[in-house]
Amino acid sequence: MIPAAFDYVRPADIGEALRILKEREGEAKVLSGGYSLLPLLKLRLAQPALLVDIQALGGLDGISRTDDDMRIGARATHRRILEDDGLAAVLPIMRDAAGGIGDPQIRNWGTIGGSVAHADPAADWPAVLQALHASIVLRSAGGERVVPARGFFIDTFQTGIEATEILTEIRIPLPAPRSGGSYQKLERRAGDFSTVGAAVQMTLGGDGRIAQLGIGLTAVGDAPFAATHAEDALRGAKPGDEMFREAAAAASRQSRPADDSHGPAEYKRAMVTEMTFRALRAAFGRALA
Amino acid sequence: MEFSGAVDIPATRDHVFAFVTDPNRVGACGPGVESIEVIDATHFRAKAKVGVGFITARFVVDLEITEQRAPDMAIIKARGQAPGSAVDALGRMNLVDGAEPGTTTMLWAAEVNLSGMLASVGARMVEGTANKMIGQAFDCMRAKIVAEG
Amino acid sequence: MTTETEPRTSAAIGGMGHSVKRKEDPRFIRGAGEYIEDVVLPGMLWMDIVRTPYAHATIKSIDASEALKIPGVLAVITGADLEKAGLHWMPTLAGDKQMVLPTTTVMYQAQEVAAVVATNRYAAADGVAAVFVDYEPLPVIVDPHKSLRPDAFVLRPDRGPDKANNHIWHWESGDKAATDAALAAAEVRVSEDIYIPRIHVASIETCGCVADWDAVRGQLTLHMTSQAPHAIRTVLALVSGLPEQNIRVKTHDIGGGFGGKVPVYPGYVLAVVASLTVGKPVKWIEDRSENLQADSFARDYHIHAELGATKAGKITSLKVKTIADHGYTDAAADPSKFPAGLFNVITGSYDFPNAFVEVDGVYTNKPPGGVAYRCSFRVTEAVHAIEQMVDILAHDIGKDPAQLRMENFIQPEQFPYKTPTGWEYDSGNYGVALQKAMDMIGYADLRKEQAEKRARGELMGIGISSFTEIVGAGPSKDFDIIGIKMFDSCEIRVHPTGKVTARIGVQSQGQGHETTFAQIIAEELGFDTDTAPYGLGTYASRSTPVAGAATAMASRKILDKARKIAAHLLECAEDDLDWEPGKFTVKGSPDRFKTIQEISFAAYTNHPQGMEAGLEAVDYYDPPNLTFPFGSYICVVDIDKTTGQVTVRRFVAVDDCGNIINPMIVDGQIHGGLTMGFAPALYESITYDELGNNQAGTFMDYLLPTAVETPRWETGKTITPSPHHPIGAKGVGESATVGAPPAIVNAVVDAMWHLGVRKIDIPMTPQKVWAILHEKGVA
Amino acid sequence: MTTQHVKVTVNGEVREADVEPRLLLVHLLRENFGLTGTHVGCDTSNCGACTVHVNGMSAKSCTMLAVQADGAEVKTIEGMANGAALHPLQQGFWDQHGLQCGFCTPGMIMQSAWLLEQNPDPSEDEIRLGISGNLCRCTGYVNIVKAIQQAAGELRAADAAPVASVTAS
Repeated sequence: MIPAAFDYVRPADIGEALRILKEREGEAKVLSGGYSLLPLLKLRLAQPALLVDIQALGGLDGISRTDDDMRIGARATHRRILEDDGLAAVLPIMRDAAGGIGDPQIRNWGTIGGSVAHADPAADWPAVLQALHASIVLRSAGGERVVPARGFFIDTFQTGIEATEILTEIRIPLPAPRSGGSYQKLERRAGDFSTVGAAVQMTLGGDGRIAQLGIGLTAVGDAPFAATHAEDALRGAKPGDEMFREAAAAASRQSRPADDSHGPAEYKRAMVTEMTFRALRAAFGRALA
Repeated sequence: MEFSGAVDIPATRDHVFAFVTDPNRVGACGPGVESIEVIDATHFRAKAKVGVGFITARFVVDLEITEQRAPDMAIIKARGQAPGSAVDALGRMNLVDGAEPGTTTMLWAAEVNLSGMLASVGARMVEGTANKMIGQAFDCMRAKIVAEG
Repeated sequence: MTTETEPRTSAAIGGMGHSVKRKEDPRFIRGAGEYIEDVVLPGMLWMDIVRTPYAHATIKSIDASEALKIPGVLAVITGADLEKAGLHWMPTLAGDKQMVLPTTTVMYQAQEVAAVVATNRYAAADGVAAVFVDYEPLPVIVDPHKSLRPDAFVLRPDRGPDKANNHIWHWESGDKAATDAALAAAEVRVSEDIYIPRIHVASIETCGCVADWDAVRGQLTLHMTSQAPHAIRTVLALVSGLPEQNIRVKTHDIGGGFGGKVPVYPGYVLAVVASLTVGKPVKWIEDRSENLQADSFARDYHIHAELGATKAGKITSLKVKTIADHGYTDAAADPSKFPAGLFNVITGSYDFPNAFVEVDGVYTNKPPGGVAYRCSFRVTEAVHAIEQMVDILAHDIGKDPAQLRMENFIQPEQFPYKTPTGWEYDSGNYGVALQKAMDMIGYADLRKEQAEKRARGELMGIGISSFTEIVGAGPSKDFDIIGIKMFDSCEIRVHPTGKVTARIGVQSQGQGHETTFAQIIAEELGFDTDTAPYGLGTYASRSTPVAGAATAMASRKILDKARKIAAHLLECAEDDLDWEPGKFTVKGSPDRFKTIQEISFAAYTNHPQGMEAGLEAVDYYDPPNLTFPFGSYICVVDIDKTTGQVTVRRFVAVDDCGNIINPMIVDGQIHGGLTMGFAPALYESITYDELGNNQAGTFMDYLLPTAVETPRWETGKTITPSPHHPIGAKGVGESATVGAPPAIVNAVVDAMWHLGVRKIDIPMTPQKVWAILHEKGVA
Repeated sequence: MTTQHVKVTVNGEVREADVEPRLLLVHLLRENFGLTGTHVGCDTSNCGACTVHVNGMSAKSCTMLAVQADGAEVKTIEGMANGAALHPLQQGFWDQHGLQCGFCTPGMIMQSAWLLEQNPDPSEDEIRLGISGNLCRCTGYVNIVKAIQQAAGELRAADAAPVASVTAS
């Protein structure tokens, strides 16, 4: 499999990259790790005229903490996220998700920004960012804008990124005390895309009830989405298996899976229930710990 | 894959029928259509760039109105070919008077078959995408007919 | 029968029974193997192939004008071009015919439609994308049952008015009347439909070749990755009209074959045509999607089996009716007299008098089927059926499946044993192998654990498979492929310095022939060797049973002559000499001896008067019978009720492949075979939608197991030498692929039997298992 | 067609080529540089036969462009042995019969080498997860795991040995 021809540039700084994107608006495609994009280029399902490789752009691959949030550079690889103990201590869900993506080589090179911008409905990060109420930082020649992850994923392979923008950072609000999260992924085999993935981030209030909650689902809609019905059912509720089961069923009802080689829609809906239940339980366990 | 639906259009059946059987007018509503070539009254060839997000394929689409009865119904056959992939569609459209005088309800049904590479590797995104494209096409037709007045 | 043997030779000689490290490995571990894609010839061009998106369509026109404008694109070859030279059809090994390129109609998705020749692979790929083919789609048949209906359209009108339907052949074996009578009289009858889907060998190296036509010498050299270079040469000669001696087929290192590199694919012929057309070497390497969509497939057997037995569990009869889906042409590589291969070995390891098997081959709009997947000629399909049927019978009458097998096995004293479908099993000792497997896995304790778990609502299952394989095709009275007898040969030449060259007729695809054939010679003669190929190819695990025997027999001819020379050198009678690997010693005088090296030198310098100089021999081995390796496998699975996921917790494999040449290599073959049995049981299958689109055209959907899922295989051996084989060996490369799937299926069914589940077809995907559990109200 | 100049340090040696931007790294290595030990098995980054190290990280060279590797250090199977002395992983694969057809072996060895750099004493589970991006069709992985375990032991022993004795050997 051979890609169709394209041009390639590797700008040295973000200003240059943004200038090129502006000049070649609509023809240029940002290249990060390449593990999502290259298979599509080789299948000739994508034929951009120009690839803008952002590997030389400095300062985009760090993981840092501010008073309010965790900031993950768009070029942070899955492996870097997997191995960051500080991040895992605050947001163990990030380690859950990073460890399940692809295989070691893919984790070495694939980046969170690349995956988020690519917006494959079966990719794991988008659902996790729904659960975490994360924000996405987009830079253009005109400046920077910060958009919520909820609403960012418009459709299959479509996001709110403009053709002249580069995704530079993911921001995740620091969880309050008594918080926990979990990502539960069902795959057919190691390294496979998710059949279903469920991301849950939960914060318990002083009364032991669920104070804050986010649930994101992978691979059961045209785009990853937040299971808002389940969230509504649980917010303010007393956590427990029965409640979790009900909420998981609500998540399942809200999902819109398609039949494919991972299974028929009926199976996937049942798996949404199961994976969401597991994630709720695990998140609750972590919130208590 | 089978799709169907109904669209209410604030125009007469004659007007709607004339629009949807005129390639130069309806053509622009085809998903990703870049050019239309009219071969004869019932045969057209379109070039279209179809896809989702940045995933696209360029198709050469041959269209044929295989049956028509103005201003009630028409059947259109389409065959699109791209390297390694092909799409075949059979669309049937029935026009009935709408609830309001001077309006039309278009009842449509389409059978879409995808062959080749897209069907093999793209199955998980095809149905949703096709559904959306069809929806967009009808929205477009409605808007254009309204705009024509 | 024994369970272990002491090597007869020293470790320094490294004959049979030694785990000699492989001679071929140093090049592989350094990245210095030479696979087909590594072959680069001066001036070499690249070919890429235009393929149809439609599974069945008329070609209205092909427009190559845009492709020819692309820099680097030199030629586009279509079916019309081939038709002018009569090259558009070629014979298959099964006596059917296959298109090289279609002239009017494409028959399956991804079939070759045109070939683009260019100066490099990137330009060739661009050329492929620029060829515009105008198709008119036709109706598609993917279901062989529909294909057999009287109102079905005829897929292959080219076969003429006499064969105006989609039925290819009918084949049967056994006594129908006696079987019907026995079934009618049976106290217990069990019947099931068992489907074995299409699967693909998917060796990690895809197929490809470099065709090199030398117009000056009139010589065609085809470099390729093929298990059967000689069959390829014959087909090329038939298609091209070139005399066979002007065609040289050169194989290189083969990156896995498993049967998928036996057939002649259109791409090979196209590369040859391209080289003839442009006068330069042309390379064609298929990509993975082409490999998964267009190469020949295995299995696709729709089996209906019925078993009769007494209430006590004594099997009395078996009747099997099967539809074999061969795609649009029968391109199977079975021996010509066996269109359904050795499928009638389906009576398995059991002693009962009545059996009848029939198989019907059918055309559909799919690529050619019927090639092996690491299995001898449909034996996997047979074992899959009988081993499941035996388990179902056991469950139905409430008897432990191990016990039922023990009570029905052919007993050791019954060998040679004539089966009701005509095979003569040379040897076997099935009960001992099963008992060993049960002991290794702790069978009784597992059954206890299962009962406890079941009481708690957990799903755990234990599955057994006690298979009999049949390998070593074969005796030339029965076995040929397009007329070529399936004997194999070995030519051994001992050089004056005591170095040995052996030329054998089989092609290694990773089994370590360079090593094991050297070991046979070491065993027989006491020295190390190098080998090079000549013969019909490796399929059906026939290397050791046939070429290995030839090697031993040629060695023995050499030994006979060596003895004469030794007697001459030691000035004694031949009868006064004792042989041990490596030297002849005068009886009673341990200090009077000649080493094989000394004898080798003398063979050229000091041989007896009147004896021809040199030390060499050729043997064409025509086996008197096949060999019948066997084994018993036990598998333990746990099923996650909520997701339908099956986990193989343990898997014990006890194999009996007779005398073992290299234990390390044998274990490696078994591990690999088990994994290729595990894969289709749980993961792999090629399915088609109703338009004939292949739904598993990349490794994203055709799921080869990784190291994570693959069970940690536990292996054991029993040794029952083949009585008619010169070294008592049988062949082992495929046994595990044959034996493993039913053990896994039986374990999964065993886990769910109490819920009313009688059977489940492979692959047992989570969604399939979940759907069953859901239907039973458990998930 | 436009070409771009790339300069890559392969197995310690600086190599240069003018390439189309779409050229895959694996083709640069195999066809421009003649390093055919790196193989292509699947095209969709599933099989790992094309695994090499780029800047010390294991990568699938069929899913990377040559131009992306411009300026990088690349290590391939051809760079693993030190003259006649095999790398412990190469020795391990040979000793433990960790290969049959040998086609996946270079990628498998390169991925294992990266794994052992990250984790010198992996458990069997960690080894199996560590090579989950590399498919083998022949061996059933049992002997591959053993080969990696053998090499891990050898590499640890070499690390633990006093420096003097290493240089003396």
